[in-house]
Amino acid sequence: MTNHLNKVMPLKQAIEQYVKNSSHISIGGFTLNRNPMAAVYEIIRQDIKDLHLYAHSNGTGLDELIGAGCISKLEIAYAGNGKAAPTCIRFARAVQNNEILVEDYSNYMMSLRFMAGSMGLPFLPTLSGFGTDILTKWGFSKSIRKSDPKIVDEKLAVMDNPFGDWAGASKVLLVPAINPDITIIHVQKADAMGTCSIQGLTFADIEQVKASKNVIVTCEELVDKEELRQNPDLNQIPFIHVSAVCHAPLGAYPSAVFGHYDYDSQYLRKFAIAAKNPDEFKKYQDKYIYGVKNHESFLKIVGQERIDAIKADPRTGYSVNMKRD
Amino acid sequence: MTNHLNKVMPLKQAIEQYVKNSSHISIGGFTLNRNPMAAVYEIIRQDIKDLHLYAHSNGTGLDELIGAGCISKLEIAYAGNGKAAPTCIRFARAVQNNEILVEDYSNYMMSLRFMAGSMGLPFLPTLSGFGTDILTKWGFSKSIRKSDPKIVDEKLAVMDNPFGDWAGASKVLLVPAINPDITIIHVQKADAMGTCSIQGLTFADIEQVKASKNVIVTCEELVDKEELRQNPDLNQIPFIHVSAVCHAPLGAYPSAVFGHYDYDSQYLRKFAIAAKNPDEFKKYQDKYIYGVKNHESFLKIVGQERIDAIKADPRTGYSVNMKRD
Amino acid sequence: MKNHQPYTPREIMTIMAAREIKNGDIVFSGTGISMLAAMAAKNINAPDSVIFFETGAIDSLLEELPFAVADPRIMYWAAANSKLTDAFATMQNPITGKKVIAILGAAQIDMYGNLNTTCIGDYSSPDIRFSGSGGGCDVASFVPRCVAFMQHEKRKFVKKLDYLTSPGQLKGNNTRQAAGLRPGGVSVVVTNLGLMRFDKDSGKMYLDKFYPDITPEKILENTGFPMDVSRATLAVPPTETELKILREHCDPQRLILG
Amino acid sequence: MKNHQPYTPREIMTIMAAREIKNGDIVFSGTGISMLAAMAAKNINAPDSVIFFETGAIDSLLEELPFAVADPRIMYWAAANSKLTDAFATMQNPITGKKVIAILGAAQIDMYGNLNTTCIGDYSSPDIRFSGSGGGCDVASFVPRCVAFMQHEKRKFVKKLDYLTSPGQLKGNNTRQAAGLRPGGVSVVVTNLGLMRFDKDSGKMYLDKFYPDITPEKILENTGFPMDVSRATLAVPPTETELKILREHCDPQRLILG
Repeated sequence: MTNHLNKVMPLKQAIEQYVKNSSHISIGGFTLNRNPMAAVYEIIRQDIKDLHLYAHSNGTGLDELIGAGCISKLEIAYAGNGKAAPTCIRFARAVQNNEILVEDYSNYMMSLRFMAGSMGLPFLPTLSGFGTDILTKWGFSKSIRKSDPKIVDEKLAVMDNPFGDWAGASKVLLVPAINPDITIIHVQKADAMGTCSIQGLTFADIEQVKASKNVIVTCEELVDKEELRQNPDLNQIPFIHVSAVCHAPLGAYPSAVFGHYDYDSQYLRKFAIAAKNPDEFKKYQDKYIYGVKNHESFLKIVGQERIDAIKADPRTGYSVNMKRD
Repeated sequence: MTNHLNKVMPLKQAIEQYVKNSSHISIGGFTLNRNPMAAVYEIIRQDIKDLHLYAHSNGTGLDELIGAGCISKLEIAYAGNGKAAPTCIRFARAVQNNEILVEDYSNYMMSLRFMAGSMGLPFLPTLSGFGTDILTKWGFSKSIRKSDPKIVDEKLAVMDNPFGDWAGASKVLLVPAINPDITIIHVQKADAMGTCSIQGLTFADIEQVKASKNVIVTCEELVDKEELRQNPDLNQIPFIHVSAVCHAPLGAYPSAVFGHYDYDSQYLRKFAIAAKNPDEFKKYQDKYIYGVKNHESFLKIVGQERIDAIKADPRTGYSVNMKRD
Repeated sequence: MKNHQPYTPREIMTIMAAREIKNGDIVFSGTGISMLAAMAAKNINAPDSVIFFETGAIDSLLEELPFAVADPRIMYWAAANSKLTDAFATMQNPITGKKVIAILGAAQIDMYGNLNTTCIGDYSSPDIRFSGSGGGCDVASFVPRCVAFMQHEKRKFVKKLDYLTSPGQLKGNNTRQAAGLRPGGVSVVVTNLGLMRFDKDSGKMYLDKFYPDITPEKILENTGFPMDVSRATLAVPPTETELKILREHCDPQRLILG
Repeated sequence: MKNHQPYTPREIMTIMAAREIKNGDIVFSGTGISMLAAMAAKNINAPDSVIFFETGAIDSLLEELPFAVADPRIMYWAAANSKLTDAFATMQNPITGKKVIAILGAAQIDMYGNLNTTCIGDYSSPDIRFSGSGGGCDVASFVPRCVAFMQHEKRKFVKKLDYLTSPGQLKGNNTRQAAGLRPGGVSVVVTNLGLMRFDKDSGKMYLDKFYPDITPEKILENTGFPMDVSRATLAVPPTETELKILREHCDPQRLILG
C-alpha cells in the first residue's frame, strides 16, 4: 500500500482537519448502538460550534452534542434513547427553549435522503407522509433556506405519478438528498485504506458514508488489508469513500458495538439524571468530557468494572444477563 | 418450523406451480454467473411459452430460453455472454427475424426498475440516458402497452428537478418499476423456509426477488435454519420473500457459482457453435434438454470430467488455471 | 384505576393486542409493551408470526428482551440483519407490506386515528417536545393494520392534535386515499379501558369492546371527542392460559409487566 | 495493417489507453483489451489506480484475467463485493464519480463521441443486432472521462449512428448539458491508427495523435466524417519498459494480446 492510501491518523487530528464550525455533519449508529462517541466527545472538547446535524435516530451522540451546545440546526426523525430517555433530555430542553432550530422528518425519509445523496440524486420518492404535519410544518423558514445554499429550498415535494397509477400509486412524495460535509461512523473493523466491515445491523451508516464529502471512520480493530480481503462480502464500505481512519477501542462507549460490548445502561441513566439539572449536567461534562484529554482517559474514569460488565458474550454478541435498568 | 413455513419442493413442481404461459418472469445471475439453469431447462422441457422476460444481463439463461421459443417479449439491457458469445446468438437471430419484441434499457435502468419494484414505488430517478435512443425508441407500441395492463404506458419519463438545481441536476429521468409474476434465482445456500445466503456478487438478485410476486429459489446446498442464523449478516434474502425452495446441486451449470464451480467455457462454446446453425441447434437441444428428464440426468451426459474441471479452488472460489477458450 | 380482576391493566392490554396478531403476520414491533404483545402472540395464538424491526432485523430469536429497536439483542440469530432502507421498503412494498401489522404508541390520538408523537404546543416553540416520528409516520402510511397502545385519558384522546405525525384516516371518509396514502393506518386502539376501532365508511373511532368493570360511559368520560358506543360489547377477558404463558414465558422477570 | 514496428496494433492501443489513466483514478473496466489497459496502467504509470466493475467488485486482485464482468475471478480478494445498483451509484455520485475513468467499445461512433452498441439498421427490425447498452449508456452519462476503443474503419466512424446507445457530446456545443447530462462522455478515442479527442467548445472529434507509420491522411480515409487534423502530432510510441511490463506481467499467455 502506498503512502497516500494510508489514511490512519489520530482522532484529534482527524476532527481538527474535517470538522469545522458550521460544518454540516452526520454521525452513524442508532439510539444506543454504534454511535461514534470517541469522536463526539472530541468534537465537544475541541469546542466546535454551530454544527448542522443530520440525524435519523442518533440518541446517545445527539444528546451529548446538543448538551454541549455544538448544534445550532438539526434535521431529525427521532430523538429518543431507549429506557433511560424515551425523549432525549437535552434535545427536548434545547427545542423547548428555542436554543436550536429543528426540522422533523421520519426515519425512512431521513434514510432515503442519505441514500439519495449516496446515489448522486437530487431526491428519492416515497409513499410515506402524505397529509401529515411533517409535510406542512417546516423548521427552517424560506428566508433561512434562501440564505444558506447548503439547505434545500423546499423541505419536501409532492408530485403526481407520471406513470398513471403504476404500482397503485396516484402520488409520490419526494425527499431531498443530503450530502454532509463530514460523516463520522464507528465500525468493528477497518484497514488503513479505510475499507470497513460492520457486524450486525448497519442502520443508515453505509448511505451516510457514501453521501458525504468527507468521512472519518473510527474502529474497534484496525486490521491488515489481507484480513478484510479474505471476505469481501462482509465489507460494506470500500476505501474509496473514506478520508480518515482512527483506531478507537471502545470508541462507541457508552453505546453498544455488536460482538464487542453492550450499551452501558448505568452510564446512560447517570447521563439522563444529570441532563435534567443544569448544575448536575455541568458537573457531569466537567468530569467525563472536559476533564479528560481523550477517550482513553475517559474510559479510565469510567473504570474497568463497567467495561467488564458490558463485555459481549462471543455466542450472542451482547452481554448476557447484564443488569439493565 | 411449522409445516406452512417449509417451502421445499421438487423443481418440476415449483415450475409447474409458478411459471405459466404468458407469465412475466425474471431470472437471477449475470452473463455466465449464477443463472438458474436447472430451472431454465425445466421451463424449456415443460414447453412454457409466451413468457415476458425482464433481464439486465442474463446471458446463458436468456439465450437458452429464446432459443427454445419460450420468450415473446423481452425487456433487456445487455445480451452478451463473455468470450463465447459477445452478442447472444439466438437472441440476435430472434430479434433480426422479428420472432420476439425487444425493448432496450441500460443495466443501471433495469437494476433500478427492479429496485423500484422491491421498494413498492412506481419509479426511481436516475441521471442516466438523457438524449439517447433508449429514451426515444420504444420496443412496445402504445397500443401494445394499452392492451396489456402488465406493461407500463410510458417506457421512461423525464422531469425537471423540483428542488431547483439541488445536487447539480437540472432534470431527472424516471424509470418505471418492475414487479414480475415470478423470479427465479440460484444461490449457494438456502434453508427450508427460504432464507438465502449468496456468496460473492449479488448482481440484481436481491432487488429482483423483493420486487416479485412469487419467488423460486434453487440452491447448491439446502442447509439447516441454524446454519444460516449463525451469521444473519450474510443472509441477503429473508424467507418472507420466498415461495418455493428447490435443492439443485450444480443448478447454475454451465454458468458459474462462486465458491462452488466455474463456468464451463467448453460447454458455452459448444452452445455458441450449435446456436449458429438451426440443425445443429436442434441436435443440441434434443441431446441436452429434451433428451433428459431433469438436471441430474443432464449432468450425467455432461460428464464427470467437465464437472471436475470446473470445480472451484477453495482459496479463490474459481477453478485455478482452468483451460478457457 | 382500581382493579378486582385477576390481571393487571398492562396484562389485559398486552393480551388484547396479541389477539389482533394472526398466524403468518409480520409484526412491526417497537420495544416495551408492544414487544411484549408481539412475543405473547407468538407464544399463544400466532406461532408463525414474524417479529421485525425498523432497524433491519427480522425474526430475531430474542433470548432477552431488547430495550430499544437498536438493542444488540435483536441482531442475534435473526433470519437477516440489514438496514433501515431495507426494513421500510419491506413495509412500503405491498407484496410483503400487506402481511405487516404494526404496534405503535403516541402522546395524542384523534377521532380518525391520527397520531402525535412530536410536540405539545406550537411546533416552532413547543411546550413539550417528544421524540418525533421515528418510523411511526412511515408505518402508519404503509401498513394495512396498526394497533395503537394508549392510556385512556381526555388529554390524550383529543379533538385536534397539536401535530399530526402519523396518518390515520386524516379527516375521515376518503381523505386518506385522496391524500395519496394506501389504505391502512391505525385500525385498533388498545387502552387500559377498552378497544376502539374505526368505521370503514366515516373513518371515525367507535367503541368495540369494554373491559370487565369498565362501562362505555366511563370510557366516554375519558375521551375528548364524541364516540359511537352503540356497537360496544364486553371484552372476553384474558384466559388463564393466556395469562400463564404471558407471565411465565414472555416476561418472567416482569421487566415490562411491572 | 502491415506493421514494421516492434509492437502490435493491440499493444500500442493498450499502452495509449493505459497512459490516459492517472494515479488515484477509479477505472471502470470491461473485459478483453479494456481490462488489459487497466492492468497495464496499474503496473506501469498508475500503481494506485483502482479497477472497478459494474457488477459491484472493486479493487479485485485479478490473479487471472476475467473473461466477463461477472467472472468469478473478479470476486476474489476484492475490497468489497456488492451489486449493480451500488456500482452504478458510485459513478453517478459525483463525490466518487469524478475519479472514475471508463474504457468502452462500440460498433459505431459519430463525430461527437456518441456510441452505438445496439443495432445496425432499423431498431424495430435490425439487420444486425448487438448486445445493447449494458452499463455503457450509464457510464457515458455519469463519468467525466471515457476512453473508447475502436477499430478505425469508415463503417464504424459514421456521420449518423443507427442507434444512439451511449451519450457523448450529443449534437455538440452545449447540447449535452442542455439535455440534462453531466459533463463527460467519451473524451478520447483510441484506435489502431491514432488518438482522437474532442474540442471543448464545439464538442467535435479532432485528431490528436497519429502512430508511427500512420499519416493523418490515412486516418481521414478511414473516417466517415470530416475531422480537424491540424492539431495532430506524432504519438510517442510504447517504450521498451511499457512493452516489457505489458508482455511479461499483464498478459504473459497473450490471452488478449493474441
